[in-house]
Amino acid sequence: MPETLTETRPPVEPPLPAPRYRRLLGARRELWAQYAVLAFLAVLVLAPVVPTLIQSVLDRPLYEAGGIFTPDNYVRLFTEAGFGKVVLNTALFAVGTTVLTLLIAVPMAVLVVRTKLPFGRVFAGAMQWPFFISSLILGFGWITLYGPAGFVSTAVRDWLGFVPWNLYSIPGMAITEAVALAPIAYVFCANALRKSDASLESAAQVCGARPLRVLFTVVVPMLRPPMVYSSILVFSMSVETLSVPLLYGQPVGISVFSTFLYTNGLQSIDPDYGVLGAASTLILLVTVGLVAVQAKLLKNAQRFVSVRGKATRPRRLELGRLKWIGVAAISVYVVFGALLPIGGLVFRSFTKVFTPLQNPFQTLTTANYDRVFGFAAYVQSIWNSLLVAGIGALVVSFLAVLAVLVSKRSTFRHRKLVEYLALAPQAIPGIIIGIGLFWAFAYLPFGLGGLVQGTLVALIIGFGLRALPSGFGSIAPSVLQLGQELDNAARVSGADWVRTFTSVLGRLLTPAFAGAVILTFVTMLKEYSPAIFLASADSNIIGTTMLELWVQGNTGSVAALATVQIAITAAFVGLAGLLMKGRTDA
Amino acid sequence: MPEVTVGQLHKKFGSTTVLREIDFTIRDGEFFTLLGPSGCGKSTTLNCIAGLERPTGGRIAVGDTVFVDSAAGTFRTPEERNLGMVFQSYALWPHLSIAANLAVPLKIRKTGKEEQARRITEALDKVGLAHLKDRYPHQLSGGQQQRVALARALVYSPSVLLLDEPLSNLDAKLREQARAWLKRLQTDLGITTVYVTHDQDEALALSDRIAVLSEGDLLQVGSPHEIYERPAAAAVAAFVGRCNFLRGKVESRDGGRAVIRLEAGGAVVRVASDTAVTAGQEVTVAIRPEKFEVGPANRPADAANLLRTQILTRSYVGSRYEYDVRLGKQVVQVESTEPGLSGEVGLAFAPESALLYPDAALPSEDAEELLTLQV
Amino acid sequence: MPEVTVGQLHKKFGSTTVLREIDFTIRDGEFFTLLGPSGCGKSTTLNCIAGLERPTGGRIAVGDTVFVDSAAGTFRTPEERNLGMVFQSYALWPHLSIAANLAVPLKIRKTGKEEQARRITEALDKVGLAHLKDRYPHQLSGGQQQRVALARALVYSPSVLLLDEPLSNLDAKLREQARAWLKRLQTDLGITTVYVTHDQDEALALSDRIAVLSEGDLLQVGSPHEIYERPAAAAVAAFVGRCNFLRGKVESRDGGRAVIRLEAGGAVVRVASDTAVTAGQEVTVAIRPEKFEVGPANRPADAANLLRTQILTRSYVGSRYEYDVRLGKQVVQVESTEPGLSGEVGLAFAPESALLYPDAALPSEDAEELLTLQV
Amino acid sequence: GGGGAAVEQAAENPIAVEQVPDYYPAEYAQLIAGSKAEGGTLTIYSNTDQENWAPVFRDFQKKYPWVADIQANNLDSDEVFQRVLSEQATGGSPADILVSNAAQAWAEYAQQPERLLAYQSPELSKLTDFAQVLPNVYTMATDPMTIAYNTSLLERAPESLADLAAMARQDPAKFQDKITTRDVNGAFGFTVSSAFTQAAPDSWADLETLLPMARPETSSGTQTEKILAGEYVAGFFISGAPAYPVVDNSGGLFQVAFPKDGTVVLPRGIGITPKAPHANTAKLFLDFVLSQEGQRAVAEGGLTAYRPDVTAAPGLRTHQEVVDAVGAENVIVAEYQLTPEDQVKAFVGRWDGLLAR
Ligand SMILES: Nc1ncnc2c1ncn2[C@@H]1O[C@H](COP(=O)(O)OP(=O)(O)OP(=O)(O)O)[C@@H](O)[C@H]1O
Ligand SMILES: Nc1ncnc2c1ncn2[C@@H]1O[C@H](COP(=O)(O)OP(=O)(O)OP(=O)(O)O)[C@@H](O)[C@H]1O
Ligand SMILES: [Mg+2]
Ligand SMILES: [Mg+2]
Repeated sequence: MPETLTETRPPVEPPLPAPRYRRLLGARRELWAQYAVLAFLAVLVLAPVVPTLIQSVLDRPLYEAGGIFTPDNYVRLFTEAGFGKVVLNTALFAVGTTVLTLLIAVPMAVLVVRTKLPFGRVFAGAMQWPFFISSLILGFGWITLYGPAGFVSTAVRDWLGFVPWNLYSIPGMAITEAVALAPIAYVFCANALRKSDASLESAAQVCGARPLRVLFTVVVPMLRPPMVYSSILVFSMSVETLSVPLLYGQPVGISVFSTFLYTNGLQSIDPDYGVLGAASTLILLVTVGLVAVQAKLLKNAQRFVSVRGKATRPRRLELGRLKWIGVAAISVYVVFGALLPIGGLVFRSFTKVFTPLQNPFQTLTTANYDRVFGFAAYVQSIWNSLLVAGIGALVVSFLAVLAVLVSKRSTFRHRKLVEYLALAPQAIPGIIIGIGLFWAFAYLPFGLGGLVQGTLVALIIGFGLRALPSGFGSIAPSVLQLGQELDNAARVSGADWVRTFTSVLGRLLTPAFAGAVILTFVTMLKEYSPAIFLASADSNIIGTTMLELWVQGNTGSVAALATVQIAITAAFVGLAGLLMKGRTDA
Repeated sequence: MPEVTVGQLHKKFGSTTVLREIDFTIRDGEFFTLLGPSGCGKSTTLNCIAGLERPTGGRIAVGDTVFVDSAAGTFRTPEERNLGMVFQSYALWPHLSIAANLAVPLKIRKTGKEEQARRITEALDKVGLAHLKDRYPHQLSGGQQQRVALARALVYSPSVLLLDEPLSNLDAKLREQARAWLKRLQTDLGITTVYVTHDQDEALALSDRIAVLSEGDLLQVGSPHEIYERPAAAAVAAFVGRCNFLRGKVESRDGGRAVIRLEAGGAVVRVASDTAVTAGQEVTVAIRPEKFEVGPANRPADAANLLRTQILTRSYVGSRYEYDVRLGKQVVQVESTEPGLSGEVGLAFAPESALLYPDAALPSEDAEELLTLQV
Repeated sequence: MPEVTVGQLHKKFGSTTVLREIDFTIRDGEFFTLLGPSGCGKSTTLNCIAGLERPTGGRIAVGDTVFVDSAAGTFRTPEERNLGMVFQSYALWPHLSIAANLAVPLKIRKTGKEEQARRITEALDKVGLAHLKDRYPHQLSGGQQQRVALARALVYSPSVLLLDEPLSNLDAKLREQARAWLKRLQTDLGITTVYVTHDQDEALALSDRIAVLSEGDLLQVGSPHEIYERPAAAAVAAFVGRCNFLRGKVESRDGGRAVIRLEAGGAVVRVASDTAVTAGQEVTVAIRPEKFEVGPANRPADAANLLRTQILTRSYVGSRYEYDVRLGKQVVQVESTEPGLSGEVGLAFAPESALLYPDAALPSEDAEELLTLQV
Repeated sequence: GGGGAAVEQAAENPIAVEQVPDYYPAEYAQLIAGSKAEGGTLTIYSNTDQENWAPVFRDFQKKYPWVADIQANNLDSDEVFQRVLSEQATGGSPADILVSNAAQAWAEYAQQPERLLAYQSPELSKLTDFAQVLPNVYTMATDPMTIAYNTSLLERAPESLADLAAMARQDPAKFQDKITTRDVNGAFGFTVSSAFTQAAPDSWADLETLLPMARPETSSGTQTEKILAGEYVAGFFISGAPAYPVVDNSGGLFQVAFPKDGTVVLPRGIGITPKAPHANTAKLFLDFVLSQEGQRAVAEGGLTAYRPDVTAAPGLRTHQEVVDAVGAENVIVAEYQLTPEDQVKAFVGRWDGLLAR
């Protein structure tokens, strides 16, 4: 039975001893690390939520002593004049936005990823531009073009005698918001499409299906998971977005949840914090509910994944003449949706006044920039934005990596909880994060709050919290692409959990990390809603300064700042793109 | 080198039980294989030994160091077990050169520089790849990667070597050669080895002993020869080597033989059996294709057991022929060196060369469907 | 049913040539296999026939309808070719039930409702899965999915059936049974079939004829028996069935035989060869493991060619044993039914049972490394 | 918006360094000494824009050079108070001075005791009657509510609300949805609008014409921009401060007029917090802002100075201009008093009822 028929055994090496790892209070260090992550996330996420919940059942502002618990706020909220209308508007707006977003994103994703398209690469990039601009800026841009007295509108009026659209309406708001959010849905669908097994389409073709048929019988149905996921995301984003409803809706009396919060919270004659809390809680509930819905819709997701055999090279479908329709559609989206408005904005920033009634070239000026760069406070706000976005992006991405590793790559008992916590902020509107954190800081022990309150740290925390989910979302897939066996191998060869990811696999995580940094940087650079409560004179950021300037009527400077912000974003993304390319080639 | 003892190993994922009371002992220096169809729990068992999975119950020890003992609540993490492991996908770290890959476990063990260098070259020599030490994994062929993975598992001369389907990513041809090579290497090193595969040829060819698993149960542990010639259960016979299963009813016994009327074709056969079967009992007769002796259909039936069949298809398998023949509605597989058979043939077999299983055991649903004729 | 003619087929991807002047004709109703190592161009060939790839040059016709003719510039898109194809990943549409999957091609062909129903049940019956028509792909086992894929390819009774490694996702055991089943099905239907695999056993067992590809070249087309017994090139011998390659130098010729001194071990052997080899020429002698006759080392050498070797390892492969023996620095594989061999043995072989190749052809780098001993 | 400075540069503002006017009390020296002791920092919570502050700070620091660091938090009009209250509630607030033009919020804030530092400014005698809008709350500047209009769409300047209404009646199509006013749900809008209707009750008639054609906006910025763009033909109750620079920039395209039937003037209140960390400096600042030098700086910053002895000049706006334009009797100074809940509801109800939405 022993098969050693030739006795040529080399001297057996002495086995090296297994490495020893110190334990803290009997627990391995990875456990400490994992609990630390959990605790940190828990605190971070609960900080804004808890005060909001408390406020919602308190009969007076949190800061006034002797508050009594009462349901009155909810009663008042629901009996509030026109609250029903607000809910209805919000629903219409959110649903409209979601539908439009999908209508834009899905076909484009299919066209760009799955079919032979002229300038395919260009479009792939262009599709994502709107994402880099805050919908505040996009809103401005759109008004200057498509508003009742916008350039395009007046042009059209001169031509047709009337303007066939009305921007200041729920559809108008929805379209603008949809254009701003489409990139998100697009990215989800595009990734799914890139992953999908090409032989599914080949099979359809061999069965006799023409390209269009292939698209509709095979490609599109497979997109359900990304569609569901992104629509949930878009829906909750449009429920909480402030800028577009404020710019479009307010004048014509269309108020939605966010404007309701804004006017009742910040602007009203005497702000009713109770109602504010109640409304916030309501939004929280809605968004949380949505997440549940999503889970339900994606229950048997296997129905949308195919058995993968040997990796099949994706083959792009040849649409023939139809492709030009696609090209046209995408061009319209990119040009009219993003390019023109941004162009208009940039142009605006170089003129004193910008109106169809007067040739803007008469009033060319750099005064707007002089003002922006002339006042320390404004320059400061640009630096602040850079600081917040820069530091924030690094910190958040790092945190996200940790969260992903714990939730996806450990045997930690509470790993699912970690994931939920990391994704939870998605369901917390920015304003609420602002208000909530404001109180949270106020209640920090030993006046620690005083140190944080109104400083950049506060903003980094607030914005970071907002950006955490997208960071997590961008890292998780690339970590999951690293075979589990890679870390198993490290474990078996003697690295403990911590060491596995610090020394052995660290380098493999860097691309994912870098990707997350870019994404979070961009999101944090354009973020502003939490700052409305968290910022102070010396911690103003581009977003708040823009609002401020806008309120004062320095629209030119607003445009100038917007231009600066876009420039920064473009530069950063471009640079990062180059670096990343360098990486992946290596 | 120590021996590996696995006792009452039990593993649940959530509510589904994946391993049920697995017991076996791997002798020092033995090449021990876990064999079973996909999903039967092989990798889980191996991962429990490696410490990558935490068993729900049971005990695992190497020599006298206890790795897991659910009773005593002891559990050693993988990094504390000092084992070598090779994964199906090799799991080489793509960002590290071959040498660097091998260096990692040594660095972790704080080995001196030259000691490191020595061990690395030695390990790479063993697998005949010393000349590629500065390449990166993606610059190697599958076969070479697989050997590097092995070298990385050996470089710190662990006490036990664990292999999870290390060959299954190689293409058919290379797999055979790699198999023979691996066998020689292990024989030379004499390191205790636990090997996981679902390929029975591999298992037979490589192993000193084989443990056959099925749906979380340990069916049989034995030498390849035992497993093949005296499978303890129909499932084993079905999985190891090809085997025909003929259902039937016991009519009577004479001496050490049972007289059985077969369902398919209705012939009466005699099968040697030590297991006590009683008249009227449902049984399964298992016969391997090469145990049949093919001859003319019209032959004095008294000689031995004889089945009348028609030839369906013939396939050439290199130096031998495989025939699918029809027995009633069932397909029976027969091996023969005769190329030209066709039409009616008689299959003879000796009572001793057939196996008898009391339960009406049958192959998988899939196999069942594949072996019954529609027309 | 028509025959498939492939002429001067040529395919480049960018600058790399993947297929070089491939020529073959598949007879009506034939089971034709494209065999070759991974990356040799099998799938590409198949895709060219299916229309999924556009050949850079050459001509493909089924019967008298021309699919591609680079000269005439004709090209039919896949959907215009009315072929049936099964992919390695089965490519079942996961969001559609089995019945719905089969319905798609019929709907495209505007078949009536009851006609559809009839064909679907029929096709599913053929593969024995009629009872699962309402399930979704993910609710089926791999084997079942594979058969559904086949049913979908057959449901619109295409003129030719194309299969790209349809079995390679099944686990070893099931693959064997599915193989036999597939063979029977094809014989029943008698549909012209083109089959792609890198598994030589599969190719041998299934095919009426095999085309062996290597790196884009067509090496040999022939029946399994021809391919196995008279491989046209060393590469073929190496790839189909196991084979030992012994390098040597021609010393002289006597009659139809060449006298060759082997590099490994230095023995002189006689090999029958019709190919003209001249003294002093480098050659390779190829001998299959089962062609050796194992006996005591000290035996009258005059009898036949005799190689003196030591046994390295033995493996049991079910009813037979495989020995690795050492000849000089080289490992030679031998098959024998004798269990107990060890130490010095002599391998005898008849001049006719060895093959002679003028070029010093050798197996892949990998195989080379695996077959030379370090010590 | 203090773009004004950007256009016509006002003359240098002469500052008497560390010199206070002779009518200041003798003990004022101690105040100055005390301020020096406080280490030259000052924190202001205001809803006033950096550009408006810039000249004020410049000159204040020129006058009292040791005040090196002035932090002016720019907050939303009521946020000023919410912020300071919540900070006081949760351990001290850094704020020394509060500046806001939110009359209601001021009133509500000041109605509780202990919320302002009691201080009598020596400048009070030199100022107009509305210099002190509440006990210890002084007027830093005034802001006239104008009718702003787009000259390319409106051939002649509307004299008054009545005039505008008349135009609207003549050509409703032209004015429908093309008039803007301030949203009265917001503090600012409410204050000015209600002040106007209280002072000129019979103007409701005109409002009944105008409001159905009007769209409420939440910020002056939006209003001026949209009037400029031609989205609105005209707007009333447009805050002067932001409007002036647009007038200067627009090259005549955008103009403002003070309604003759009543120009609401909204005082910008300034007060010192009770536990001000730098109480002395705060007092110096308060007095400076009210002083002639200070008012001059205020005007230079783009706000409207109301101190009689500050005279208008290019780039310097004064309250006197308004008075001259519409006559003292038609100047309505919004009062800092808390309107009861029900009155607010009633007014907002009536107003919004008239709006087209
Ligand atoms: N993490 C897990 N959670 C739930 N079920 C699991 C998990 N890992 C494995 N299983 C289940 O346990 C069973 C055994 O898995 P295991 O990987 O050990 O099978 P295997 O014998 O290795 O199969 P293969 O040959 O395909 O690797 C399978 O049914 C599998 O679905
Ligand atoms: N779209 C493509 N672009 C570039 N190279 C390709 C493409 N498709 C195939 N190749 C190359 O052509 C060669 C043959 O590919 P093919 O898929 O035909 O091999 P194969 O014989 O099917 O291998 P396998 O058995 O792994 O499927 C491979 O080297 C492959 O890298
Ligand atoms: Mg496994
Ligand atoms: Mg292939």
